[in-house]
Amino acid sequence: MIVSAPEAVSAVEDGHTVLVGGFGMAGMPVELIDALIEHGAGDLTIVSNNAGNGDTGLAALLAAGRVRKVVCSFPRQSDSWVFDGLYRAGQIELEVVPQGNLAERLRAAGAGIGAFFSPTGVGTPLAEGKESRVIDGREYLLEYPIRGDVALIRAHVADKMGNLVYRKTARNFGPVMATAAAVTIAQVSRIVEVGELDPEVVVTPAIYVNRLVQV
Amino acid sequence: MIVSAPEAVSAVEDGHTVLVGGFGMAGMPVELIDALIEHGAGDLTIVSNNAGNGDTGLAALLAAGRVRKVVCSFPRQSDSWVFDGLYRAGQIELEVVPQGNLAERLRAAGAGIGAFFSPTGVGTPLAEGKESRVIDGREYLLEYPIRGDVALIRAHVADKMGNLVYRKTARNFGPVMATAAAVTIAQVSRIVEVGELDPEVVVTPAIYVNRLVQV
Amino acid sequence: MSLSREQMAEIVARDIPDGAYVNLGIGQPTMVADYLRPDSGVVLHTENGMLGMGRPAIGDEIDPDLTNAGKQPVTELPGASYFHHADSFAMMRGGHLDVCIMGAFQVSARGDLANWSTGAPDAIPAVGGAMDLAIGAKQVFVMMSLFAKDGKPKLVPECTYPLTGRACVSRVYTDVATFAVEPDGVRVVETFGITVDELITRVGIPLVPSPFD
Amino acid sequence: MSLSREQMAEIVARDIPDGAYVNLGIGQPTMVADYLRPDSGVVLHTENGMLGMGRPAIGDEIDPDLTNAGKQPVTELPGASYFHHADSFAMMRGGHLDVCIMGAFQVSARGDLANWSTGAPDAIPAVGGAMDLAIGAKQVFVMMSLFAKDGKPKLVPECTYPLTGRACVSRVYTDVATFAVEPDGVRVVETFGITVDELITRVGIPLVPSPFD
Repeated sequence: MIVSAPEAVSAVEDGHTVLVGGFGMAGMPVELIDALIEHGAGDLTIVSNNAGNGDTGLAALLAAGRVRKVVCSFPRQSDSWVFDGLYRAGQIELEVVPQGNLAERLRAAGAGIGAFFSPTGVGTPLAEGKESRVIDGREYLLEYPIRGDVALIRAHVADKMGNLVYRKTARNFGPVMATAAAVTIAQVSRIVEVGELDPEVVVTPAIYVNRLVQV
Repeated sequence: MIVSAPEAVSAVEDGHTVLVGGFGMAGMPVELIDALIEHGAGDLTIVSNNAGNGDTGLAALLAAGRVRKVVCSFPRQSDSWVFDGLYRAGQIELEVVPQGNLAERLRAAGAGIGAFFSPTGVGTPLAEGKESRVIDGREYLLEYPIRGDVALIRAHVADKMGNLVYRKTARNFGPVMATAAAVTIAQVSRIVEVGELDPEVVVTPAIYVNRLVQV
Repeated sequence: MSLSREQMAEIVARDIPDGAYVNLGIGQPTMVADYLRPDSGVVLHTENGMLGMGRPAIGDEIDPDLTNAGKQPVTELPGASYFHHADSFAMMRGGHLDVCIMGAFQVSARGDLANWSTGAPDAIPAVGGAMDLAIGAKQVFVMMSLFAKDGKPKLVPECTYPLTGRACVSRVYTDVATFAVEPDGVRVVETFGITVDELITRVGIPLVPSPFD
Repeated sequence: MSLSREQMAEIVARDIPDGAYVNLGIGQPTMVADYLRPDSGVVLHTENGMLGMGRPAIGDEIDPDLTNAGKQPVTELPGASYFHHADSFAMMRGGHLDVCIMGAFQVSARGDLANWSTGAPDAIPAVGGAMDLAIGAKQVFVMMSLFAKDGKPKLVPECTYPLTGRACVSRVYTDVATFAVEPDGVRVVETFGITVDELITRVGIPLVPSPFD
């Protein structure tokens, strides 16, 4: 369960879909991404809210040419020059997903839901090609789960079984991504003994966590 | 926000759908149900995991002839004689919903999901009349949200804004039902000042709670 | 006199009911927070998983784990709660927020909103939470200047920019007038340094004058 | 000699991998917990919102807020966690539990499960979490006597009782034999006081003898 970052990310293989937690830098598993760059797996699909900032973390993974496709809600930020350059050069695919659909599609993957009707995006260009249906007088679009081969997330404290608690708005995508991947790797600031976390406050139960890295 | 039980349940009107928390007696809002019996509203649809035990609580509401229909996963228990009698006499309608679909349909109502494809119940008598679809090689049934006019739930501690924490397995349906009703009424053992609950451990944010009753 | 951005924020704040749960999006609408009365009981939601967001964090208060939707450091108020992204957007999509306030490129006569893309061929599409917010809140308030830099009105018969949401806007707060989008048309609620006649002339859609004018 | 209920529980416990996440349903399968090694690392899930469920509560330990799926008071182990019903069933339906153990009226040759209703015309239908468990866990183990009181086998070509789930059972533990439901048929894993030939004669479905027999 408790391993080094390089050992943890060795689960990632060429062609994998990797879910990466974080909203901007809050909750971003920076050390795991660095280890993934070292690891060298390529042809990846990255599912994350953003598409990298500055020259480190996700942006460095993109710059290293390891990413075939990005699935995110908001790739365009003031410091997203790495993604911008690759996208304009036609060197990376992009699937833009409204943030709420992104979160709900990840949850659906973890919850065994085959598909769901969402009201988000109806009447917009992002509705193109999607099945729509009117239910109870309101129009919805059919949305499918997004599953990951591996999830890289950041939490605050773990116990040695893998139960996780998060910190403030760094919680964001971590708990849903943890449920949506075949292998979930969490980097945490602290690992405590089993029994030290109050069972009432555990946010991600250990069943969803495969590897822990303390950074 | 903080009211007496009779004042709280005055939100229930004849013909309403009332969501009632609890799994057996754990999390059952007994005092609110007693107040609802006193209140006198009838022709109700009750959505709850069970259909009453013994002669008190939900069973008493049923015995008083206030309930037209029960939506639940498990009406038949060793001490469910009140429901059994009404059902066999043709005096109450029953919709049996697998427990996971019940929870997920309530969540869908709270989350603005129009409908979802669930793998539960495929090939069983409960699939009759439901739309089915094969997605990625697996068969699913289309399930619709269950909305309540009023939810009656039991939590452990509330702050004066309505933020809630629960206790052990008494949490069960409370958090999902709180999101699924137009008016949510929570009975709690203790009400504390705003700021006394740690924001990291709030399970039901105050936005979902309309009335608090301390019992 | 037309309104400054601060004055617009003040007017929007005045129209938020006490005790409302409100999402301020990113950019200009976040200024509304500065004009909410401390005793109003208004609770701010941020899409990245929080109710009870406080003012921007300064100095030692800055915590990289506590930001708003614009990724700026903020503070936490008593009675706050944190939740994950699926729960945060379920709260939106499920219609639990009373008011959401957003900027816009265009709003149509029936309340269609366009605020995520100018449709420029070389633009990188990026929608964030805008489409979820547009269809999720009980009321969507838009804050924008009424006229673009080229003088064209941004309140239009039909949006020419790609939509964010259909028939979702209930109020439009601009520098020269406030509008209510109602079933029978767009009503002028209040004007600032412009006459209703001039508004009608410059905005290319039929306007219903306020009954109080 | 055929097995007692206790012996059946012991045999099932032996087949649960160390560290597995397991749901024991209600009734007879809950006896399996008594035979798990304390150091096995097996974590028990209960559908009413808990991982890390401990043994039944006695005396002062009894807490009405802490029960199992059969509504009996239980205890909490270190490393436990609580969650609401939608999360609990998402955990099941999403395929995160390694093993679920249930009783049955009938299991068919291709692993169909019937355990919620005898289909009697006057029966009150009640399904609880059985249909969700049947399709949710990675492996579904059934515990039952192989023959009904009238002598009829409960392992059948096609279930005559209403189904709980289709092709979901992977192992069937009975008092006289253990079976594995596999793509090429039902394999006899182990027998207790009965010969494979007698099993083949009394059970009306083709049986694949174990390669180790």
